Amino acid sequence: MREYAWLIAFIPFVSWLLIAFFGHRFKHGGDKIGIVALTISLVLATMVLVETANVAMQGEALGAHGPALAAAAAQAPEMKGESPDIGPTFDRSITWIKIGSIDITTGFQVDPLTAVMLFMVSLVSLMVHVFSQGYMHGDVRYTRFYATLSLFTAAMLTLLLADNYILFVISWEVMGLCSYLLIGHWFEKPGPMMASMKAFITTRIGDVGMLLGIFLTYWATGSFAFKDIAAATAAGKVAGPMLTAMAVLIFMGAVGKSAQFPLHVWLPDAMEGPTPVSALIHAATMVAAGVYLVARSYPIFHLTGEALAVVAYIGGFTALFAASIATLAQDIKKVLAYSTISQLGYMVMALGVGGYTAGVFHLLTHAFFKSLLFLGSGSVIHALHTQDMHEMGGLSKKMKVTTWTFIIGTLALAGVFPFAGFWSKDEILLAAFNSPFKLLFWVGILVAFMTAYYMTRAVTLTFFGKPRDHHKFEHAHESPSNMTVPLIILAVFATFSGLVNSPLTGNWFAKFVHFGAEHGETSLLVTGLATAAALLGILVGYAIYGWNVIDRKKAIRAAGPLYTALKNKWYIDEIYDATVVRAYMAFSAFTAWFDQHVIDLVVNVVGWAGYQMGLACGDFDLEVVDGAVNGVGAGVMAGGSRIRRVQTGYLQAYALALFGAVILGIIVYQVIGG
Amino acid sequence: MLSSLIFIPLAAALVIALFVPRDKVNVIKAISVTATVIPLVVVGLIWSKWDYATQAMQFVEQHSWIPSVGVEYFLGTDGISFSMLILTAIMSVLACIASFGIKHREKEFFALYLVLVTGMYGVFTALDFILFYIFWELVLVPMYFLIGIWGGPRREYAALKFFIYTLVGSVVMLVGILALYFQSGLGTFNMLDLTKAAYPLRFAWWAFLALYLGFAVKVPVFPFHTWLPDAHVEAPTPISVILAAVLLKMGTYGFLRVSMPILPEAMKTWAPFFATVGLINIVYGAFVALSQKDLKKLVAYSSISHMGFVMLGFAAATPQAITGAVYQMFSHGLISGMLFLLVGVVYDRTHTREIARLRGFYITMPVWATIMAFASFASLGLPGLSGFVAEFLVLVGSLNVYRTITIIAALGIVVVASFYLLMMRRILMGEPMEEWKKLPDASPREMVTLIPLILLIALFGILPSTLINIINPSVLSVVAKLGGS
Amino acid sequence: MSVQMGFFIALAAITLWSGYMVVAARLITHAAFYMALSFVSVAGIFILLNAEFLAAAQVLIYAGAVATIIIFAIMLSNVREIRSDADCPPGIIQRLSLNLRSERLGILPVVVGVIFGLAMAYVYLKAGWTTNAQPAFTNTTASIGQELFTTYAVPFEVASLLLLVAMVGAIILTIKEGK
Amino acid sequence: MIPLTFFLILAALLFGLGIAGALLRTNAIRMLMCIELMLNAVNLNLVAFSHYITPGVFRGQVLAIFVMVVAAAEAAVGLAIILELTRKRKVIDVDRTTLLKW
Repeated sequence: MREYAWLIAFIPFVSWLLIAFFGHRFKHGGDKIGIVALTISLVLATMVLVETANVAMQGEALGAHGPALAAAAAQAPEMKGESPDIGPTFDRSITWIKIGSIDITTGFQVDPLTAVMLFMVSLVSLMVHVFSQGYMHGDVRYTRFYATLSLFTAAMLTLLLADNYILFVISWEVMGLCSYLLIGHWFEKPGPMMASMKAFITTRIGDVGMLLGIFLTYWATGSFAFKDIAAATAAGKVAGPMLTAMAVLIFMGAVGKSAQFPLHVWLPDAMEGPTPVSALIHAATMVAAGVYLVARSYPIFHLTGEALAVVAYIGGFTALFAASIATLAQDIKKVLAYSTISQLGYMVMALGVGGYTAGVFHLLTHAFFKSLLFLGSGSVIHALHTQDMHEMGGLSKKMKVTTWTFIIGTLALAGVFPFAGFWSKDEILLAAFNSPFKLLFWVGILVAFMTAYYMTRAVTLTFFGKPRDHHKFEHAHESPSNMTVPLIILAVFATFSGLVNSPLTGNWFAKFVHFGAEHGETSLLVTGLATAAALLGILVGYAIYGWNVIDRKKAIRAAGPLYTALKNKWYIDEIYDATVVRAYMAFSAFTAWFDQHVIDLVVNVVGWAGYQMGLACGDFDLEVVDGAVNGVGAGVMAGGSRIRRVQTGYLQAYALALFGAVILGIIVYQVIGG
Repeated sequence: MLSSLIFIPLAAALVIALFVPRDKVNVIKAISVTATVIPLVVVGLIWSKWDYATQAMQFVEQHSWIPSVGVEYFLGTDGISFSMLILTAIMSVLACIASFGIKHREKEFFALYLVLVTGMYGVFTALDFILFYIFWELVLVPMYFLIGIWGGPRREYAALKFFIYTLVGSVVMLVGILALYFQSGLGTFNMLDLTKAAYPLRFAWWAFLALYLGFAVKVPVFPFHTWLPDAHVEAPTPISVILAAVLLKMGTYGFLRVSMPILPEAMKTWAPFFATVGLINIVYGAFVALSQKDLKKLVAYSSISHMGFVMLGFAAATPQAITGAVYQMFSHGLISGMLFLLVGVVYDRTHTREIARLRGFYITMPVWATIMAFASFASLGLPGLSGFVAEFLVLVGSLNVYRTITIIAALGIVVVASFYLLMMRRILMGEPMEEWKKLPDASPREMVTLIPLILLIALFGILPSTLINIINPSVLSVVAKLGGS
Repeated sequence: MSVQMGFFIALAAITLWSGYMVVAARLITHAAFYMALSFVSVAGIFILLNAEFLAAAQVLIYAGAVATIIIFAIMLSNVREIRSDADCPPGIIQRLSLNLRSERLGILPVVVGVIFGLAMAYVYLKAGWTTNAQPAFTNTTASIGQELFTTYAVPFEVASLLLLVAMVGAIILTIKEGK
Repeated sequence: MIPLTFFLILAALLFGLGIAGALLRTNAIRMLMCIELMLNAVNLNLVAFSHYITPGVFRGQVLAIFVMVVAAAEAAVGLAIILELTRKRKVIDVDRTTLLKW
């Protein structure tokens, strides 16, 4: 089965072509094509996952590292030459470019990490496809929406299947393009217009770093293929600052795509896109690709402590930073957006502190519950036509399914036993606890508390209490079944997907997806602290927004500048606008001015001088004296059409220049030629 | 084979000029299209017989011409020039079709256009310096008239600037060529033989400078670039297309065919300079483009930026970098040609190129706008399209040689992205303006010129080896001369 | 001083003087006649150089045909020359300065002309010429004819074509409009 | 026996005169005359070379004949242009006819 894995990505690609070129001929704008294609992909992905799991578990049964590796390890027990085991890998590649003896290959591979991600992406994408039928119903660019969604899914799946950085980068950027197109879906409005551009450029900054990192890796290891790079780094071919530079540069790509500080600014704005897009791209899959990148590049990262520290601290800081903004955001999608940033920071932090499995596991569970939350918010927005939580309230009476699934998502995100988030968050905190980064462990606990708090706040404001906007409330209604069914399915996954890495299943997931052998001892202290933080968060949140135990106006006044700073998202956007963007545009304006008024002026003045020389003192009064006087003034003003004045049209001036040149030639020849 | 590439358009030009009455416009157009399609077919035939293994010149034609000074009629093509021939063949047909929009003095236009095509084929096939120089100048003259007669409001200024600039450049180049001729003492203008002579380094440095000035003006390399925006803005659409797609490549082709193989030692001393000006082109061009208010100027400056990658690739002189540079020449030909075609489409309808006056074209002209977005993304180096392969190879190849410069150049990509996105935001997005609401979308004739380019850009982005296998042997021989690995 | 030398000096003097008058003569008609005179004296020099045929051709073509055309042109154009119609000032210096100054280019033309002549003369003097011994008298005209119709047959034909084209061109240019 | 250089210097001076005249005078007909002078100087050179350097071979003289042909053609066309000019623009001064100017 695994040799056909490329079909998983290829089928959505075909569906993109079909929808893009023929979609408008179909009754429903071609949405069914996409759904059918993704269903096939999901089935294939499930088969691939099952097969990979079977192979992996057989290997596990034979020996801790699989038969081949076990044999290799036996030969050279202390050798650095073997990369840590990542489970059974199936790889097929062909030559893409051949330059002399340099062979650049491309192909696909399936290993446990890929297999689980394939399953997750095709599942979430299918849910979003189905959900969008209801949410996007009647949209002017319905077909375009589905076409781009298909292309995005194809790119994301290709990214997961890629066995080398080139294919990875290609699909990475195509995803960026789709994200750009989907954020700008309603391009008539200024918001999406600006947001789409901001998203593309911001991520591109990170991408350039990533590209450079990949190029450095290429020069250091001589290959773009993951397995060759892993072999080369493990053999100790690269070391020291070079390795760190490679890792940090590659990490820049993740910073951009996964919206880590300081390149996080695009993700909240990306909420200008349709909500299903936010669910799929800006919560579950594309933004997680940054985390996937780090996981994929772990053979580079795990050898360099400095780079891992950078990863860990950036992740930790982002988690805390974004969570703090989420506590006061007023727009329901913005709350979820900042929550996404925060959770991505969590995952990045996990990878940084050495919790490979933990990071990937959280990536997986987060995809389920965050897409659930976004789709839930989409359902609410669909009903109310507003995103402002202060205009909501009391919706639990009218939207039962949405409410309950949303609450499940919230509990999962907050990390309450036994929902999915509990298990994955626990793993991350455990990894941090066992690592040298003790500070980050406490940051994690704090973030867990804040997460529970702001989600409780969102749920309370949206679904409970009294309706604050009665007009909107009157028109609210439960969404149609093609929107609620995906919610229910995702809720099931948000509830139970955590169990794959629980004692119930014998930590099956950790045995399946791992990087080398890493098994931290479970710690009741960690679990207890995390759960306590989550419960406390929920309690505080409900106390403030549900029971109204404190006067919020007074609290705001007491918080003062802190409140203002948080409300304004720590002024990051404003700071960027005032410094980077402004300097950038000013520099551009300067270069344009320079080009027109300095370089072109030189050109024109040279032409003008040539004209003066050609004429010598021809018509002394009119041209030279006047010309010199004007030349100083007019030359500075604007060179403009000065050059044309070489062409006086006076026949004799030309002839004079001609003969003068001949004489000059004679003299030069006589002097030099002797 | 190769002679037919040169003489068919030339013969057609003569036929149009001498035998076809000026009011038979359709006949003129039919002849022109035929005379550009036949070379395309010939190029296809050559491709089918192409020997991928050899580094030597293929399809050589060598006849004595002026034996007393050693001038020959010597044509031949290798991977580098053949890729340019493919580009010329494609773009000359498309630009010819695009020229159907020309509405006055068609006879002169098409005759001159075919002479221009002759010159382009000649430059890319000539292996004798004098022949090369003749074709080089032959391109210049029709270009002057094509800009000067059919151009925009400031056409005369632009045409003159273009003419004087490139003329001065090529005269200096001629000095360099003659210097090589006399210094080598071989009594031949044969480019291949001249590579075998040894030149003292001091002489080589100066000869290189002379050639550099000639080629750099054509590329154009900072600070000799200011003719380009003017010429582009004023030229009629098909001529802008040819100018951007093929003419700029003549300069870089000159470096690759003349400067680098004949004066490899001098090239080594010049390489850091190349890298620096390449970097300036990339970053400076992009920043200037960001502030342009005229759509065509923006595209022109983006050309300057992209040609910087070619220079950077030459400087690094690794197989990847030079392959990437040649690939960039090819890919930029397709992409910038396409962008100018697109700008021409909207200019024909609105008679303005001012970015501020255009808005909401996703809604008014959806097909055009989508293709415009495609071309912009291709130009900003979206992976999966041909521009990416080129930039990718150049950057990979250069990183280990000029580390700082390459890193800054890579940041230039962000600037390129930003000005294209800004342009798309302003022109394509937003509510459409009232005055343009009734505009018709791209016509079938325009689609005929655009669709092949879309397909080619995608093809060469996904399967670069189709072209790289052709380029590769010749690039390796250049690299070997430069002493690289 | 041989007789030949004497002839040469005389002819050279006439040539240069009439050449100067072509430039400086007040009336353009006079200039034309001076030009004819200059042509004739050059023909004389040709004879000194054993080129009788050329001398004859010179007289026929230049002094005859070209000079006549020019005089015709002067009469037909009938436009007054601006400069030379000015009153002739007294004093040779003033006259020279009037004659040798251009309105637009000042004295540069004269300077260029003089420098050019001197430079070329200098070049000629410096160059060492290897002259060959004169052969016995040959029939120049016959030999030229021989050359023209054998070795130079193609250029000769081309030249005749050129003349034809020039003739047609001249006719077309001067055809009156409206016919 | 007159030395070759005498002829050459005579030709050079005549040519110089021609240049000076062509540059000095704005009357088109007079310019034409001066150009004829220059051509004469060239012919003089050619014949002198022919006589002194390659005696018995008449290449120089043949070339001179061609020069004459060109001169005649030039005179014919040039004067035709001048006539047309005076007819159309009532001007014979080259200064007044700056068509070549932008």
